[in-house]
Amino acid sequence: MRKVFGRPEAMADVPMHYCPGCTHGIIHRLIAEVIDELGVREKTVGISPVGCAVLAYDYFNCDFVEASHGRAPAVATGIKRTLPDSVVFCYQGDGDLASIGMAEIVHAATRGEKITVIFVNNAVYGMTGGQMAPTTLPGQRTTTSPRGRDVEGAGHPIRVAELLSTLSGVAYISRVSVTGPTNVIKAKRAVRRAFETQIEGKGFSLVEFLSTCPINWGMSPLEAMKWVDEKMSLYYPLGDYTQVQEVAGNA
Amino acid sequence: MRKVFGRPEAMADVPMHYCPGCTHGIIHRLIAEVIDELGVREKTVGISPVGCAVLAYDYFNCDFVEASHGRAPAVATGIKRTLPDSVVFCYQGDGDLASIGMAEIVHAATRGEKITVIFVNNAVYGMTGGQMAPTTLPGQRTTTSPRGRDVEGAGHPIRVAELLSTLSGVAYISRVSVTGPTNVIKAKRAVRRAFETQIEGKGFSLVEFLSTCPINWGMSPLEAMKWVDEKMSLYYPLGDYTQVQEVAGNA
Amino acid sequence: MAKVVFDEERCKGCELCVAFCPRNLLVMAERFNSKGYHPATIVNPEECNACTYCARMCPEVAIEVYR
Amino acid sequence: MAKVVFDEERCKGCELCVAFCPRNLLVMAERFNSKGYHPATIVNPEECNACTYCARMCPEVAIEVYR
Amino acid sequence: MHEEAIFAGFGGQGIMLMGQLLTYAGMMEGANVSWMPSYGPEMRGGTANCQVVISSKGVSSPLVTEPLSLVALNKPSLHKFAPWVAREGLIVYNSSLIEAPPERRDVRILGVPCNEVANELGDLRTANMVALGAYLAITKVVSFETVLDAMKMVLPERRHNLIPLNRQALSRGMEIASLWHSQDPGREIS
Amino acid sequence: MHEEAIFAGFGGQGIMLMGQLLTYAGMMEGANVSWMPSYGPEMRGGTANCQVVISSKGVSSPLVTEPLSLVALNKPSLHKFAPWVAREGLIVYNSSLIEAPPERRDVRILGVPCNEVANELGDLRTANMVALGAYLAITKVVSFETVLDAMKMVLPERRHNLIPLNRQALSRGMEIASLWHSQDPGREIS
Amino acid sequence: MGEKVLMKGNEAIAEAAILAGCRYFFGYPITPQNEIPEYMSRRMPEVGGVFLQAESEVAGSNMVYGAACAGARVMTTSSSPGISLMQEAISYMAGAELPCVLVNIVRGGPGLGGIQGSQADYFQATKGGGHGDYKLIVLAPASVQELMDLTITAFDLADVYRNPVMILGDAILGQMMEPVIPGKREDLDLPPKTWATTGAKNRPKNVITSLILDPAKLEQHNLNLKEKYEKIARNEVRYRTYMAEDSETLIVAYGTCARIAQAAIDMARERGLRVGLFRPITLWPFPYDALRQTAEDSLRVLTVEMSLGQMVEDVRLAILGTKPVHFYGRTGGMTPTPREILNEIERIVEEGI
Amino acid sequence: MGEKVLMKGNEAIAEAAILAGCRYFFGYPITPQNEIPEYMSRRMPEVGGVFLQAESEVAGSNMVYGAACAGARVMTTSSSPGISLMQEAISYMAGAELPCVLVNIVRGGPGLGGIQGSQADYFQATKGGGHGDYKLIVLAPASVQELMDLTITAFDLADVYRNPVMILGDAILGQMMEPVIPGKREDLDLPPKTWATTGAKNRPKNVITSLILDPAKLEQHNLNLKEKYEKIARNEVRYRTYMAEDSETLIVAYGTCARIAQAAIDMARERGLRVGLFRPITLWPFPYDALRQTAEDSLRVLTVEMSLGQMVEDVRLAILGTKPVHFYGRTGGMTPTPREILNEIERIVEEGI
Ligand SMILES: Cc1ncc(C[n+]2csc(CCOP(=O)(O)OP(=O)(O)O)c2C)c(N)n1
Ligand SMILES: Cc1ncc(C[n+]2csc(CCOP(=O)(O)OP(=O)(O)O)c2C)c(N)n1
Ligand code: SF4
Ligand code: SF4
Ligand code: SF4
Ligand code: SF4
Ligand code: SF4
Ligand code: SF4
Ligand SMILES: [Mg+2]
Ligand SMILES: [Mg+2]
Repeated sequence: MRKVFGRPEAMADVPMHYCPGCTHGIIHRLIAEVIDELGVREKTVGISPVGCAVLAYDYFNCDFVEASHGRAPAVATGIKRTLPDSVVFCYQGDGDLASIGMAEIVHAATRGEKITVIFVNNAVYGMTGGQMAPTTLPGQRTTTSPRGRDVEGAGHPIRVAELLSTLSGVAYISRVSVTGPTNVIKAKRAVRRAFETQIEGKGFSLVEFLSTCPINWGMSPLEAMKWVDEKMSLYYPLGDYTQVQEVAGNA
Repeated sequence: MRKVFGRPEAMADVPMHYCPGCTHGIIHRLIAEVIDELGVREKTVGISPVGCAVLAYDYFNCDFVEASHGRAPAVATGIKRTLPDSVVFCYQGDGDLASIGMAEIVHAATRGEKITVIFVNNAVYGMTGGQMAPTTLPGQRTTTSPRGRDVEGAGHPIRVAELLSTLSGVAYISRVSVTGPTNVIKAKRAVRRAFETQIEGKGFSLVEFLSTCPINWGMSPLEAMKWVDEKMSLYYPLGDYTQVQEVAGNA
Repeated sequence: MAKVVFDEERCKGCELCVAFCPRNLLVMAERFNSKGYHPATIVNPEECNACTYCARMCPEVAIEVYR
Repeated sequence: MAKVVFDEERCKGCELCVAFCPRNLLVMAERFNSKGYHPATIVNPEECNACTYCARMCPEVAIEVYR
Repeated sequence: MHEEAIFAGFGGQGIMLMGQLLTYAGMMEGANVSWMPSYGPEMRGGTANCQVVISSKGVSSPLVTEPLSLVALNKPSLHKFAPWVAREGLIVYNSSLIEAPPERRDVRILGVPCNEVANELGDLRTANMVALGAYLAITKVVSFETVLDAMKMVLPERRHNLIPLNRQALSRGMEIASLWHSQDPGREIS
Repeated sequence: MHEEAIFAGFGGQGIMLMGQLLTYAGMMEGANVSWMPSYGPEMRGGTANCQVVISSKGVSSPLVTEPLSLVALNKPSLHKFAPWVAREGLIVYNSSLIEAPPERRDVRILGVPCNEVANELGDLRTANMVALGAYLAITKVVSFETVLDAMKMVLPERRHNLIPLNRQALSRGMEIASLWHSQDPGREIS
Repeated sequence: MGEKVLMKGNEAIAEAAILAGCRYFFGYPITPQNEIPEYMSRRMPEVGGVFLQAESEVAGSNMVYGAACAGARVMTTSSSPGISLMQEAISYMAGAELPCVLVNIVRGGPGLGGIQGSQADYFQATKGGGHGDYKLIVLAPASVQELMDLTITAFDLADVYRNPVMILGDAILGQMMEPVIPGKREDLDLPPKTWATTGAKNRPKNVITSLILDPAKLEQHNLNLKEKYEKIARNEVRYRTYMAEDSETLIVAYGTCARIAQAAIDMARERGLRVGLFRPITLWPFPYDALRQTAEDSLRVLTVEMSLGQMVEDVRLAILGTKPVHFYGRTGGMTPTPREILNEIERIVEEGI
Repeated sequence: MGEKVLMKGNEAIAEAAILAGCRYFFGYPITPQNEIPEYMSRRMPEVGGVFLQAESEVAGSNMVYGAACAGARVMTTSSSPGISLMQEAISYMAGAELPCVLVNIVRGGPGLGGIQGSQADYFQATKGGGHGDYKLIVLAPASVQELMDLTITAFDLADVYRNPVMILGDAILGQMMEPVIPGKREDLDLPPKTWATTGAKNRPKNVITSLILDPAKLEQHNLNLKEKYEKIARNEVRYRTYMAEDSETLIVAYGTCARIAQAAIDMARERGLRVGLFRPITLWPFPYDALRQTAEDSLRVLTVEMSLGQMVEDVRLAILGTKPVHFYGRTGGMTPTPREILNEIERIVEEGI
């Protein structure tokens, strides 16, 4: 019998620390598969965020750097500028990328840094225990929005894919989810396109994953996936967001 | 004879330190006129940036705070949250707002902070001697892009009005210039609308000024204005940029 | 002929594989693994067509599929 | 009747008022002010119609207009 | 009266609550108390422990490095903390998840099948209360009633419906411990 | 040989260049040298000065706090630095922009109408060279030729077309100074 | 005097701030102090205050700057890496003389480090992690009750001296629970905030800045600050001693370490060793004189820290070579045990050093 | 040995970096060091290197982190407020043992302050402005030639010890011009960067992190760092003296202040006063022993700084009360003059203190 599905080579054979049903693990696997398929494991450098995925460096079989909170795009820039032939990817959560790291991601994108960013939007700060994230939905309860996010005081959730796609340096942006086998397969295609975009030297690429945080959402893993489909995907529509054309002003 | 034009009350009667022909002075005057017209001088708090306008606090007859480089929107947030009835405006340069302060402006905008930001885009770091700004045009020579800005390495200029207008908290954004009496009059209208937006509690407002830096551009003040009209306004179209409708993804 | 192999020690009992097997072949075992989780397991292995859905949905990469 | 008044000590000689006076009434004076700038001045004051263009373009707010 | 105890187990086993109940009860009974949590290096599903001091004297160090009692709900924490226990101290361990008892012969050891008992009660989450009950029956640091009172303080209002079940679990733990007669160090039941 | 000089004026008057030319020339003639700029509190159009040390000994402090010479191209800087000048030192000032000479009687003072002369030469920007010429004629710290050589080093290639004009301005300054015979402290011409 | 309640250290800080009249909280989550923003997010709306989760520590500290400008009693809290990000704002606030309270619940470093308690940010807090000549008032509580009481004090000190005040705790203090009696705000005659930028109504405009381009004026500003710091150093030094009177070996420790040292001292006394404790409560101003006097009759000093030796430099500066100053430390989130400290005491006593 | 050229201090740093093989520069403009990024923007493309203007100091220092991970010789430069913003990244780089060179051309603080030269960031540089137990190697040049030479040295020290190295200059040093002979990179046997994350080709993967959640391991990491720091302290202490042999009054000063002090010493010697200079070149490791020995026969020590007194604490720690340690300082961008220092010398000599 032939193995038709198993652990990709770029993924380390160690247990992961994620909570049961957390989709960080699925996303890891997709990246590792793409690295394998593109045959770039030996020239890939990953950058892990501060967030639940901080230990990602343990889970991939490639070189890895741990960045300070939010600064992965700057660290990636330093690496990629030094090693232009390498394949550099950042793995970032929504707190990491869209809150503290907003300046760094906008500037990496506008510079057209030839890096790939895997952006894991789970609408919450997972690692620190479920505080509000910049992507927390209106009305969503978290440990720092105990009455539900009130956009009047706490602001509106940020649509990262849309925001970044206004920038000229961006070559590829897509938003995907992993709420079922079909979406997982689509998501992988996006990751692959993002890596290819980098390798072809076209510019900045990013894949935004709608991901789950069952533990902090207080849901079962399956309920969490449903919530992504029924709630998150409405606010954060799936699809490709490659560069939006000039937004013209009326003079 | 009746005075039909003179110094507004909200503007201090002191000489300014700006270079000859620099349009920072015109922009100051417009703000002061609007403050006078709205009758809010006594409840206005201005925030000056680190940049050529750092001494703006000397030039207005209202309370003023000097913020650290790029953090004016955060400082403004602190003030406005403490004094919800005050009128708070930030005066920021392009280095201040679009480079080091990118995270703060994006988040103030997405929170819908009820503040007004006067964003002075002169395509260069004026105060520090003409280095490249995030808004420096492709090919433009500066002291840190001595061969002209090469978007391949130095990245693309950021269109701040367009970028921010994707965010839900934004109530009013406009881009204006002061390259002639008509534009000056239009610009003032935009400033007025921005302040009104704040006073009416509608959310975040910003006016992007295309401004000149004759000294660092190596041009006469008049040439500089022509350059704004002929070059900058092409890359940065004038007009209103209130919130762009949902950028839909194709799922 | 198809086979799914579970790494029971890696399983965290999240039940996602169970939920996404189009043929409803998977269940959670009564037993605990050493972490204290009930591992997922297959009930009618002969009916599996190696569609890999279970494996693709497993966050722990705890499932191998053979054909 | 209209009048423009220049605060010559404030003038930095940028020439913007000169450029934007629709009636071309302004010129730069030969003399220096104490900062070393040639201040702007009006040549045919009687022709001024108090359009305020000069004043609106003056970055130094050095021009007052009366009517 | 002076007790220094460590409660330890997996992240999700309700370790912190055990310690908090004891601490609160101690305070309600007029003792000086402190409670100190510590999470293992792993973020999720790792080990967690809390350290409790209850004393009629003042509490100087809140850190318990030579516990008089250890309640261990999983294997890694038993391994980690068993050697810390003071001579003649007490170890209560969860025999549902730990096959072999600790190897020390100079302390009192009691294995309690917490998970099984909790499962019997219909809610695995009460395993911690079973262990706490056993611990209380032996040490008598605070009374059963005070612990129940403490529960009302510690659990948020919306969780008060769980109190009867927890009470049952505590009692079951106490019963099991009372079956254990010997005070001999090294003696154990399972 | 030991010279400590301050050159001062408005931001745009080419103050730094004066000092740099002197410093470069000093180095070319084998002396130890240092050049230290200082910008006033104002960012634009404010005062600026540079401090030059040229010495056959080593240069310890690059700061000039008791200058042997002062070249002042505007009023604020004359006011600021005139009191610093060492007794019997030299003050060269720009009489085009400064009506009243400094009030010290224990130093040598020379007023040079730099702006007028520069205007005559057709380029106001050469006012600094007029002043430098006058300073050199009196102090003879370095030779005229070396300064011209230094100009080739200091000015960027694309500005070398300005050298003839600057040379003229330097000469005019020297001429003016040579009309000034007296070495008496306090004596001045304008 | 309220009833005793069992509280986490972090919650005690949060509640104390509210008791002290703090109605503005800006902060960014970080372990091990998340209970503070979480508590504030629940409580602030109840008391009519503002809780705002900032986008970062940089932004949060600048929101504090803004709120302080507007005259608010305002606080932010974080842990080591987050505090490092605030260094520019801290220098600005000290420079602009803005009252505010900063809390650092220190964790193991450097870098991302770990999340267990540490005291390795002493230098940063006391010597100046930011640029320029400035000082924070730094308070080091050693119990949950003190976390509560000193937090209240911190707000008053900030207002009295127009200076940022930092509470330097650690993960242990922040996470532990102890009974506390809710503190009360003292009725102080605080100076009115006439300098605040609240709108120039019926008064000349107020300007808050730390930019002073004229170096002579900037120096004068620094000298004024220095004078203020000297006044604080004269008036606000705080410390406690424990069995120090007859001690031959004087332990110097603060915060959690002082608690542990106290246990070690009890053990040592049982063994007949004359050991005492000097516990600085203000880390800045450091109680140099009090320590020197307390140590007068001791034979030796032993500094115990959860770091590789930072406060020990201040201890040396106090003792100035008049007797041996030893150091015992654990770092990276490890805590010394009472027994370890006892062993160290016994070792130096035996060796007579 | 090249020909003498007249160079600005800032340009000497930039050119020295290129001579040292630095091919990666990330930085953000700030006065008074803009000549460095400007020079780099011209020169780097000429030598096949990378100049990138970062969006901020936070980003710039993290780009340095990334480039250092990738094995680059890399540098960033800034001035006081910008350096404060780098404190988190600095702590991370020290924690992850990444070699890099950081330059602080100090200006007057605190806050936005001014743009004239200052030495008030000494504490930040030497004690740790960031969080945790870590040390930077801190070099203090006093001339443009030394700016050049020590910059080259800095890159080597960084690589040899896998540690960030900071050059602590000030606006005066950065802005002044002096003749320099272009330096040369020594032929050192530098350890190969086998740890760098350059792609896991033909070797196991490399991981660079400062996260160590197990406190015992984090402590061990800190102890390893400590061992390294002790080695550096043994091997790399640098200082110079001037007329110190017979001095009754020993001045301790670094950088610009040392230059000015030297002028004052010349004046004092002319007046028959026996005054000498001890000039630390490594501020960390501070030359405690050398200073103690040099001061052995002096009656008193006078520390001169452009601050309100920071290095003087290290001087006190070296002298430990064995003789008076005086302090004279100007701050906020003011510089002491030789005459002021002379007056101070005369005063303390006359008063016999
Ligand atoms: C400078 C700094 N600030 C804050 C933290 C604390 N912190 C760790 S992870 C995290 C947020 C994680 O959320 P996210 O990026 O959404 O990742 P997730 O855990 O949800 O995958 C925070 C705030 C830190 N380590 N460093
Ligand atoms: C943290 C910090 N970084 C850098 C600087 C130096 N700096 C002062 S102003 C400025 C940029 C000014 O440019 P811009 O914001 O475009 O304003 P402009 O002067 O052009 O009006 C910079 C980088 C600083 N003061 N603080
Ligand atoms: S906390 Fe949330 S994001 Fe983090 S591992 Fe658990 S489920 Fe996943
Ligand atoms: S440098 Fe440019 S922006 Fe600044 S004052 Fe001068 S002209 Fe205006
Ligand atoms: S491979 Fe497909 S059919 Fe087989 S068990 Fe998995 S999901 Fe079910
Ligand atoms: S998906 Fe994986 S972890 Fe989840 S139950 Fe199935 S095998 Fe176990
Ligand atoms: S008011 Fe109008 S017409 Fe009169 S001088 Fe000014 S621009 Fe010319
Ligand atoms: S516009 Fe104003 S500053 Fe410019 S020349 Fe006219 S009066 Fe003078
Ligand atoms: Mg998240
Ligand atoms: Mg600008």
